[in-house]
This record gives sequence, structure tokens and C-alpha cells, in this order.
Amino acid sequence: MNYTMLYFASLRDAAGCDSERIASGARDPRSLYGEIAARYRFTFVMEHLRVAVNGEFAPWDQALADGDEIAFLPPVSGG
Amino acid sequence: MNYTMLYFASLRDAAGCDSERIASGARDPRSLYGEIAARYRFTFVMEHLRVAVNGEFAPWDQALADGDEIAFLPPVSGG
Amino acid sequence: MKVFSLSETAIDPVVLSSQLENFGTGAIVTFEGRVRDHNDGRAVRGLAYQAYAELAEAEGAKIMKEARARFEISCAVCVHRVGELVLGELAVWVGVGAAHRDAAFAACRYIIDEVKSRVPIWKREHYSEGQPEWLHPAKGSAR
Amino acid sequence: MKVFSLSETAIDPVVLSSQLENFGTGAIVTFEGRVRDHNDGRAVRGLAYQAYAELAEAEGAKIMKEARARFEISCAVCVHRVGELVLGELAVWVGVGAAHRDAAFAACRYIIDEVKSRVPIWKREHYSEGQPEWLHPAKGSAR
Repeated sequence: MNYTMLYFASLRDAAGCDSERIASGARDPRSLYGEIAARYRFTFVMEHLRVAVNGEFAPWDQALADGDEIAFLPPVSGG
Repeated sequence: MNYTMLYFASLRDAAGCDSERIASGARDPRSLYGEIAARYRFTFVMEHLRVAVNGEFAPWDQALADGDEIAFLPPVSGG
Repeated sequence: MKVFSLSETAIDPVVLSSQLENFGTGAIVTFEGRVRDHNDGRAVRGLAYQAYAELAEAEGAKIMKEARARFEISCAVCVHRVGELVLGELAVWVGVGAAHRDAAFAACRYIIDEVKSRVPIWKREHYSEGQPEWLHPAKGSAR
Repeated sequence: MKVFSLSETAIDPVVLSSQLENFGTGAIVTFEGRVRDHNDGRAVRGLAYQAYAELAEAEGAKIMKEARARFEISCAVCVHRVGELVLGELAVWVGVGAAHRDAAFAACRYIIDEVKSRVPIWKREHYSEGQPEWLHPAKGSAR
């Protein structure tokens, strides 16, 4: 399936881009994170991240659809 | 003894002046309030008032000196 | 500039706020009390504040000192109006600066609560109907 | 005007405050978060905020809606900066108007707490010495 990945903060620095199109066999954010984290050497464990799919927070086991836009969100530090 | 009385808010309205010099035999604010309240028909019981002597809060049994400036303060409503 | 003061003219929050800003101050909390158009179900046209100025300034300064001792704040200012006020006008302004927001919120709340309960200032409300009245709340009145 | 928004330019508290004033509003509480010159013992030169704008605006709007449902307030506004900020600059502004101060304080505190913990915005600090760093606080970090 094809996904659009969005990267923010330290994950953007690690990925070296703010977004990209990828092809992946992963069917949920959990397995997708495994792939992406290995590729870019992300150091966050999943428990410290949140997931957004198509601009909304989503559970790690949400079924992904072709064309989904996915972001792994590090702990926030606004304010 | 001679005292200067200061009146505020509804007590000022009841006394009809903001300050006055009085002669009184009272030796503490408690007995002085009895006199003044009777003269001007103040309706506050002492428990709802505070006393200030010479610009500072004072107890009801403080010994008064000739020339002291005394105010009976109704419940405040600033803010 | 006094940390607590009475003002016979309109309070300017912009000027007051600017006194709180410095580079070590991460959090600023302000409280503004304004003249409402109603109170206890009655339509209010305006109001006047009368103060025992000498004692109000001393007691206000004491409250500000207490706030600086109790909370980790870097600065605090409070100004209370006296005289006649129209609807919407600022009656009291409190501003607190601190490194962190916990202290700024707590100190701001402390100051306005203590000012309202301890500082000898009295409010006289003018109503749309009926005579103006001095407010002399009993203890434990609504905030 | 949106009740929660991101701003790429300097936040103007005077303009924002003026939106909160109406005759039924007796109490206005504001919170300003400013760029401090230090954090966790390190000297800070400035910082940048990056946001996931689409989700940040949706989550921010949700927080404002929660505040209006939980507290008796008449109005609430929050603006968060994104981009590069210098020392002393406003990072976030929250303003709440209510008939009474209890609700105004509680809602203002609720909004800033929730914004800091839930809205996808990240801070990158520039230090006097060493490399800039993204702040990714673990849960339960200091306020």
C-alpha cells in the first residue's frame, strides 16, 4: 500500500524530510512504525509516541487504507 | 478624651460626615462603638465590623489615647 | 512604582503589563475585575468605590509582600480603582510574573482573594431601579 | 475570529484582550507564556515552535469547547506562536472572561494545561552553548 508520511520535530530531523510517499506492506501504524523507525533509526519507543491518521489521533492498531496520511508524534512541548 | 472619628461607606452616610472630632469617656473601641452606634443608629453588630486606630487594624479592647484617630470598618466589598 | 496602589483614574492594563515583562519571566497571569451590568439579579448602571486610603495602601502592600513570600514569583502588581466607574470599566487589576505557571496562577488568585476580603474598600452600586446601595457582604459571600 | 489559532507573527495581547470585554464579564483572567532566558539550568538564546498545524488547530478547538462546557465562562481565546521566537517574546496567550473569577481562573488554567499536554506543537531551544535541542518531555514533567 502507499502512504504519505509526515514527520515533526526530532523525527523530522532524523528522517531528513517533512513528508514523503512510501510503499509498505504494513497494515496498521504499529507495524508501520517498526519499519520506519528501523529505516531512520528513530529512538522513541512506541509508548512515548502518538499516532495521527489523516489529521486525527488514531489507535496503533487502526486498519490503514491505501493513500492514508500518517504521522508519528513525539511528546509535545508547546506553551 | 478627644478622638478623631473616620466614617466610611454606609457608616459615613449614617453619620452624615466623613470625619469629626468628639469628646468621649470611652477608653477602648468597644465602649466607643456603643456610644457612636447609639448616636447615629448604626445597625452593624460589632462582630461584623473591624476597628482601625491611627491607620492600623486594632483589637476591640485596645487602650485608646487622647487624640487617637479611630474608624469602625464595615465589611469590605472591593474588587 | 508601588506594587499596590489606588487609582482615581482609569487603569491601563497595557502599561501595567509592560512592568511585568523580563527575560526570566516565563509565565504571566493577570486578573481583571470589571464593572458588570448585573449583580445578584439586579441590573447595575455603574458603581463607586470608596477607600480608607491610608489603611488600604498599607494592607494592600502587606498582601503583595505575603504573595512574594509564599510563591516563587518574580514580580506582582495590583491597582484598585476608587471613585465613580461606568459599566465595563476596570475596577481592579492584578498581574503576576513567575518562572513557572503554577506559582503565577496561585499568587494571582491569592492576591485578588485577599484584596477582596481584607482591603478597606467599599462598593456602592447604582441600579437601573431603586436606590444605590453600599455592599457590605457577610463572610462567606459568593465569589 | 477562531477561539484557538496558530500565529506565525507576534501575538498582540491588547487586541486579543479587547475581544473578551463585554458588560456581563466581571472577571478576565489571562495567561501569557513568554520565552525565558533559561530552562533546566541552561542559558537559552531563543527558540522555535513547529506545529502539526491541521491537528493542532483541531485539538486546540476541542480544548476550547471542553473549557466552555466545563466552566461557567462567557468567552475564551487562545493563540500559540509558531516559528522562530526571541527572548521575552510571547509564545502562547490564553484569555478567559466570566461573570465570576472562580470560573475564569479554572478555565484559563485548564486551557493552558491541556494545550501544553495535548496540542501537537514542539519547541526547539537554542542555547548559549551547545547544539539546539527539540524538547520532548516525558509524562509528568515539571510545569
